Amino acid sequence: ALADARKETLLVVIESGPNSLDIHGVGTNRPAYGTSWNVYDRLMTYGVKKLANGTEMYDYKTLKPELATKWEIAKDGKSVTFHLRRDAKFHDGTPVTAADVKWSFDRAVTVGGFPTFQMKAGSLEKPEQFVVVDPYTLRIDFLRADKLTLPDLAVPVAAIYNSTLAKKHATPDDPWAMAWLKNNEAGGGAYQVASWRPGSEMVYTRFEGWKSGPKPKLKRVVVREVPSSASQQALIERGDVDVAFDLSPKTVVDLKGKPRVKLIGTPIENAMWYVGMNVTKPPFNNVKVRQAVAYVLPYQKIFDAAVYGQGIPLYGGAKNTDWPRPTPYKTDLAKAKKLMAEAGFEKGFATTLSFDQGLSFIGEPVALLTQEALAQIGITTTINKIPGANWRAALLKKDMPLMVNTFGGWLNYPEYFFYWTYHGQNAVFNSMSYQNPKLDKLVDAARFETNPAKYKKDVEGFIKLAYDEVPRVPLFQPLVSVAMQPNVVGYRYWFHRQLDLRSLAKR
Amino acid sequence: MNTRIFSTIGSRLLGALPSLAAVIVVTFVIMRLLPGDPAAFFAGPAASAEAVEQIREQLGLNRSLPVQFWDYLGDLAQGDFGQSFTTGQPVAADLVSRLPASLELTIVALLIAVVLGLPLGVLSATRPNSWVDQVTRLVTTTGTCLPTFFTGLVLIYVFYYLLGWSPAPLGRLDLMYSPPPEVTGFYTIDAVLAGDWEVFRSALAQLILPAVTLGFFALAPLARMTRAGLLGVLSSDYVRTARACGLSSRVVLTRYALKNTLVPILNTMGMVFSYLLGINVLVEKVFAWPGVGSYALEALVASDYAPVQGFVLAIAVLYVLLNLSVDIACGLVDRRLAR
Amino acid sequence: MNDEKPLFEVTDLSVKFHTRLGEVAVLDHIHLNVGAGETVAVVGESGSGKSVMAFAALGILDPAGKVTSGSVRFADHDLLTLRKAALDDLRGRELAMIFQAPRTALNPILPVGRQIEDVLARHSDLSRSDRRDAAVAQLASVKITDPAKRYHNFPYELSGGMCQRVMIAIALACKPRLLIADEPTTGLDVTTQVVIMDLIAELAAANGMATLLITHDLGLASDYCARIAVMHAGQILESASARTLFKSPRHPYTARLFAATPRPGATLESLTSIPGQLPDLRQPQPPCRFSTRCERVQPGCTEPGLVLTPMPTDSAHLLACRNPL
Amino acid sequence: MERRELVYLLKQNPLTPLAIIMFAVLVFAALFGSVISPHDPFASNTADALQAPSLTYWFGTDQLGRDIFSRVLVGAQTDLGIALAAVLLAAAVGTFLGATAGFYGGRTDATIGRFTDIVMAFPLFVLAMAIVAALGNSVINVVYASAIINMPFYVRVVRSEVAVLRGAGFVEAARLSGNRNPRILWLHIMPSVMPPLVVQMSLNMGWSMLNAASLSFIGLGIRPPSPEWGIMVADGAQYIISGQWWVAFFPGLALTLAVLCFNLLGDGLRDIIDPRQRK
Amino acid sequence: MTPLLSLDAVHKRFPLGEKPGLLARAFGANKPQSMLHAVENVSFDLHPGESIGLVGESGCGKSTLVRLVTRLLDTSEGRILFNERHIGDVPAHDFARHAERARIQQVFQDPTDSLNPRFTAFDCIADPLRRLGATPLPEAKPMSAAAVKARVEEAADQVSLPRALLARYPHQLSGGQKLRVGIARGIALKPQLLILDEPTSALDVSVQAVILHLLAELRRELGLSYLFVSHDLNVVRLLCDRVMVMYLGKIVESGPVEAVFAAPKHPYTQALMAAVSKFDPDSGETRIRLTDDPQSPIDPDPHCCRFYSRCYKKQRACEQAMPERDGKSVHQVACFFPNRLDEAS
Ligand SMILES: Nc1ncnc2c1ncn2[C@@H]1O[C@H](COP(=O)(O)OP(=O)(O)OP(=O)(O)O)[C@@H](O)[C@H]1O
Ligand SMILES: Nc1ncnc2c1ncn2[C@@H]1O[C@H](COP(=O)(O)OP(=O)(O)OP(=O)(O)O)[C@@H](O)[C@H]1O
Ligand SMILES: [Mg+2]
Ligand SMILES: [Mg+2]
Repeated sequence: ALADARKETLLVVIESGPNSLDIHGVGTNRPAYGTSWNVYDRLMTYGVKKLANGTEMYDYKTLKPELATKWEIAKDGKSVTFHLRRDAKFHDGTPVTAADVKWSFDRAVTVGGFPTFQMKAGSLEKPEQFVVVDPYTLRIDFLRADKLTLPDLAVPVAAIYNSTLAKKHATPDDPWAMAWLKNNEAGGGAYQVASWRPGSEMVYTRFEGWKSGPKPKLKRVVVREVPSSASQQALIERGDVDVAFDLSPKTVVDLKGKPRVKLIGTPIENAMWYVGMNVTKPPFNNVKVRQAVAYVLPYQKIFDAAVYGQGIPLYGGAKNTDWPRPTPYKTDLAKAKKLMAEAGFEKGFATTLSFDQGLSFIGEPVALLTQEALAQIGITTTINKIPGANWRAALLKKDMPLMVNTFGGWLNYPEYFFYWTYHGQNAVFNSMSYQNPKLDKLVDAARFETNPAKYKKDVEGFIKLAYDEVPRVPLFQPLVSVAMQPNVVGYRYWFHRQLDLRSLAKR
Repeated sequence: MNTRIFSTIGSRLLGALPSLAAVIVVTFVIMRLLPGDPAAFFAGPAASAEAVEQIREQLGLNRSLPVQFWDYLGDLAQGDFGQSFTTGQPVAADLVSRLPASLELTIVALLIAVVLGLPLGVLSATRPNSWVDQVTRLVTTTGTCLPTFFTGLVLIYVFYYLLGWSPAPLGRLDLMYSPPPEVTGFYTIDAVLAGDWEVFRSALAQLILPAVTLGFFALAPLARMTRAGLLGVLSSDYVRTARACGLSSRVVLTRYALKNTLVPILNTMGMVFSYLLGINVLVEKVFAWPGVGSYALEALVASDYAPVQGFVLAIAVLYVLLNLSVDIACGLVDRRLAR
Repeated sequence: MNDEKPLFEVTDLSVKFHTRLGEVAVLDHIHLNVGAGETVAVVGESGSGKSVMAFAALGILDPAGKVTSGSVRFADHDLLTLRKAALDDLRGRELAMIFQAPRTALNPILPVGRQIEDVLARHSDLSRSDRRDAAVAQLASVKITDPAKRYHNFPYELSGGMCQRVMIAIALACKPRLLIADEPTTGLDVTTQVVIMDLIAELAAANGMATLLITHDLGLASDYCARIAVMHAGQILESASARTLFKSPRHPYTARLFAATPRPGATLESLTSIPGQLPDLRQPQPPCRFSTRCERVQPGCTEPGLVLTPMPTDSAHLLACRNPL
Repeated sequence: MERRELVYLLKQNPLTPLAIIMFAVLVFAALFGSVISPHDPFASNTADALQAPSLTYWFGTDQLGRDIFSRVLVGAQTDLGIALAAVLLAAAVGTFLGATAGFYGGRTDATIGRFTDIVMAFPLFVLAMAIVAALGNSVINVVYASAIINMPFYVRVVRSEVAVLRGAGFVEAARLSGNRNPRILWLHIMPSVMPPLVVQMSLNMGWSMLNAASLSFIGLGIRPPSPEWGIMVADGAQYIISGQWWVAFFPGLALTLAVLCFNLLGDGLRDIIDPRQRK
Repeated sequence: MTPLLSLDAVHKRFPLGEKPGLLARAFGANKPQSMLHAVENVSFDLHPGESIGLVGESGCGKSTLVRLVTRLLDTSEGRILFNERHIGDVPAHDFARHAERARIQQVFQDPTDSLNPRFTAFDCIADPLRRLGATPLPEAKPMSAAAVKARVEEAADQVSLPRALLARYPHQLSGGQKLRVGIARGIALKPQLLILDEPTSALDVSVQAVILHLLAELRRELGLSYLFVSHDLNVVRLLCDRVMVMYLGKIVESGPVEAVFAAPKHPYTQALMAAVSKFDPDSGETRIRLTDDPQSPIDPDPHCCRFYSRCYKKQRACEQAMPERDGKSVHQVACFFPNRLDEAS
């Protein structure tokens, strides 16, 4: 019995698990996106494409039906109408209706925080935008033409909740049942939460009544939290677990060539590790100093030692026009020294180099090598390792002069990335506090540009600006890596970087 | 007699209240000193400054410290320890589910230490300065000198990775089993109560390496205290009296010597136990043990006030109870101490 | 008494201690005997080795101590070569001992009655309840009031005098033939001292028990003992009946000791002291260890071969001196 | 103490001379580690990353190709320095409090006793974690944290010693000689408390080192790139399973031996000071 | 002649156990605190050059009385006059700097315990000189180092302590030598009153004899007054002019040594005398033995004779009133039936 159960059960280890079952909740963490993804359905989902190496990955260019069987954009281009699947049911058996969809979207745009922000990225801002036409038809009115509107309805935040069930647990103080949904699911997705012990384990079982896609192969999935990467490695190597997800680069290197382990690494779209310089903190307001830093960084050493070559270099000149794209910079001490001299800092200066302790596996070697390299041009640095929550606060405060950090945008568009990281609106992720009206104009233009040629010109324009002024020096594009037993198939990379259990199977 | 014991216990508990109150205050203050900003954490990665402010208000973090403290006390009085940001659960629930894990680990570790440490101590004390004594001393002392995180890693490497004798360091149970119905929260005991031997075996197998890691650390104080105490007692006048009366070696060793050494041993056990509860953090981290230590560590790193406050308070209460039981046990052994 | 073999006989006993500073010859060829029913005192200054002698005889020497010569005979047994089990059979039953500090000599965490019972359990086949009755009776026999209640008391609940009575009760629980009392009254008040000594004497007489009283109090020895042996730095220097010793001590040390002891009727002027101090036993010692302090020392005193020998005039008067008074 | 007595004691307990030798090595490494280290402990050399122990790299190299032997050697200074500073601080404050409590008794004693009770009511390691987290990762804060959690032990040791000595005859004698309380406490009593205090300090050195290293292990220690044994073990932890055991092993071993050295030294000192403890 | 030291109805009571805490008091535990009556209603005069012996059993309050006189303890009641100055009301912790501090010195019971193990013999003797060496206090300058050294050596000579031993630490000295250091310290300041609390009880008879001679000689030469505490009646008789017998905090009999020894009047004194060895194996058995345990000194019945439980002559009257010493005669006794020796059992 144990062996049979083993066949239909998938054992997954991850570093840490969800802190909520409700992606709309306050303070919900990343792993919770994965839970939401598998437990809730959305109206649409993205297509899938095969990569050159044979692995599958979502295709951000195509949208496929999930709860909605079809949708049409109004002639005037001012709204979209969704037709819901008639046989879809929530886990408790309640049919899925347009009212549920509206309730869910209303909730997302009202509760504030991350869901509201994410909806806003697709110009979905007000409950009035969501109109129930009939029980199985829903119209969404556009506030403005935004090519992100439809894609934004396929991200985890746009999950559809069982409003009947949720409302039962709503209170006047808590009209959106935030408290209840945090620990209870009200979804209709392919998997149900069988048990959840926060901080240690989540067990999913297949929802047999799922209609929004092909029936998943796995009956039961156990996701265990194992913080130690060494243990993760040992477990997968010894065959004790089926999947180890989101591995550290070192683990990947060590697992490479092990016969019993299958490894898949997918570059994380729209993401990069970088060294950022706060342009409001002299002397980093001096572009020559920034360029000097860009020229002195030991890119290859960093790439080898910090991620063991697990990634895509973002330095030494571009070979194509993809985004993210390598910078023209490469290690050149003489040039760096010259730039420092030109900037009037031959003697160098002292500053602090910060990074997030939570990411120290990669951040620390990068910081150490950066520190060592900067010392060559007279910049002496004190390394400041900032624990998780403080990191958030420090980013918000924007007072770190020099940092090693990573950022990735969900929606795979360069202007989306630049909007958050370089734009003068000075979002948190513009950790360099960089402001350049010229760049802002280009980014804003690209966002709503429909003409491909013009769009391309805008994109090239802001990339060039950003790379010339180098407030942030891109280092490399990281991978999300998964290791599995050879008999596990159906792994798919998703932009949210969580496991899609629905496609996984054991042979 | 009985009423006296109750009144003693009562007055001890009353006497611990000021300490507990101070613990509450100090923890509260230290937590507010943390540089992190829970509102920023709560608000999510992309929040604007206003959004963070809004959250701050929601959480009541914009109020003055005394007011926050008063609110906290009010919540505490109702048994509400607050919410953890990291797990998203009420702290009380988290503690209830995780405390047994830590306790089970610590108790088993202590058992291992006692089962090994006491005989070693007796062995040393009955052959002072012999090579047996020296070797025992060196081994046990080395035990306390090994950083637990280091021992744990080495044990995993050897017994799991190289030899494959022990199960994966994955917490309290093999992934294939689900926990037994909860009675005590101790998986081994609950499994026995449920008659589920497979789960019992798995739970026990999972316990061994972390418990040995901790237990090895606790070995030295126990062995040492046994040795020192026993040496003292063995050279005492009353043991000499017992010998002069022709009492057999066994009776002398147990009834006269060991029993008199019990008080310092019990005290050491209490101390070791409380110390182990504290350094559980490290072992739990290495062995992915879902206990309160790793819970508190994560919360601390995340500036998550409530879990840390709750944890410290829970441990402080535990210490009070522990010390009380040690004192009662000592009082039972040596009536002079009960007065 | 001279014809038959004495009950307890220490012959040529030497004990060395291994210490941080090297070997210490604590006992040097000790001879001593106690006849059945007899009461003998060993007197000597602190550190002269009185307790060590008793411990060596009973096999309860500290592990650092070693018997290097001699034998200890009790009735028909050689105590030093006896197997442990056999020795344990004797100790507490035939041979008993009372220690100096009564409070520390009792197990602090066991009710005193139980401590008596433990001895009874070891040496008799009384049933549990009989043992208990016997223990209570034993407490009564040492004149402890309300023995049934005292049975449950812990040593810390008793006064020093009472603890000493309990010690006596334990020692005499099996009606031994020989009692070694090692300074049984030091640390007690003078008024209590005499009461305890009376009690021991009374019980000894009633049981026909031989008693070896170890003390540094000459007065006590003279009040309670028929015979006294004088010990100095691990050697017995003189041994005689109390009367003889008081009237005509022959060893210079004995005489000096008497002269140094404040006695009723003595004046300050008549009080004289003994020159020098106890020798440092870590250093090699001359055959007569008193010779370094003795004003009657003569060249012959440093020659080896000094033994305790009977005086020609009185065979019960033994002396180890080459130049007696 | 006479010389032959000392020799005898050292012979009796062969672990003490061993500890003394280890102590000498440790102090030497702490003082001259940076001078004698064969490689620059800070210099990265990614070409030689994660090399196994060899003749060039005696203890191998780490992720950045830094020589672990040199780092272990130089780490001695950090670890020893932190522990020493923490112990001295804890001993100074703890002694003051303990001596005051033990000597004056009464309300002073009760107040100080309550204070130590409060510290002891915390899970000590977690308290240290919280202190470092609150004050920030830095050497001095690790020292403070270590000192605070060590302090109660000194308070207790000193308090009990002083409380016993307070009743000693020589204290009354000192009073009759016209000494007033502070003088009696600090000049008459304290010298006798020094030996147990030194023993306690030696034992605590080991404990403090473990503490500092443990804090580093969970990421609340001192900042990189300072070589510190705990951090090195923590960094090396991820390499153990992949077979690069040396990254964690050698610093861990150094830490263990250093702690062992102080423990044995403390034991040895206790033997020498208090012969009754061992027969 | 005015007395050097005069005690007038001195009491010392020690509170027992912890004071009831705030909580306990709040909850109404207002049981009065138990008091241990260590010294009760003690009055006596000590004249210059006189030597008084104080005997009594362990725990009867001898040391407490001594500590009251040396002003290490505060009295609960009563007056202590020294040189006609009332020194009893100076708080003990301030007495260290009192003008009379140097005049009252003590030799302690345990020579080992009373010497600081970390001080050399020289430092032990020099300590009082350095603190109190210059008179009058507080204006005067402390004694110079040379003067201290001279005085220490002089004191060492006076107690026949070889000067070579001055550099040694206590553990390097024998018991007798340690006691000499203690005596030298006691006389270093040239006090008027030297209190000796069982000075020889830790010593062997051979050493004791020397010390007794030394003490007698010092008294003669320096004109000291002694308050000599001992439990050995034979020693008291040798060294003292008068003797006081203490029982459970009360002086039950006092008088000239010869008078008390020849005809003890209090039953306790009689028992004490009877316990003294006659050093004569042939002496007859005329012994009074105390039965039963002493009463508790804690909250004693103020109307019952303290010796009641052990007394062989006890009567109803003894239970109803506390006998006090009559103030007139030189030989005083606190007993209602001092002359009924015939009733001995
Ligand atoms: N365990 C031991 N180790 C070393 N020396 C010892 C030991 N026990 C006793 N001695 C030494 O043996 C000598 C005699 O000691 P013992 O106790 O027999 O003296 P005593 O005559 O009984 O003295 P007291 O009257 O003080 O009891 C002393 O010098 C003592 O130091
Ligand atoms: N500081 C104190 N607090 C409470 N009780 C005390 C204190 N000092 C002494 N006592 C008590 O006072 C009584 C008298 O003690 P004291 O030391 O004066 O007796 P003593 O006659 O000197 O006895 P010994 O002969 O044993 O030295 C004893 O019962 C003792 O327990
Ligand atoms: Mg003895
Ligand atoms: Mg006294």
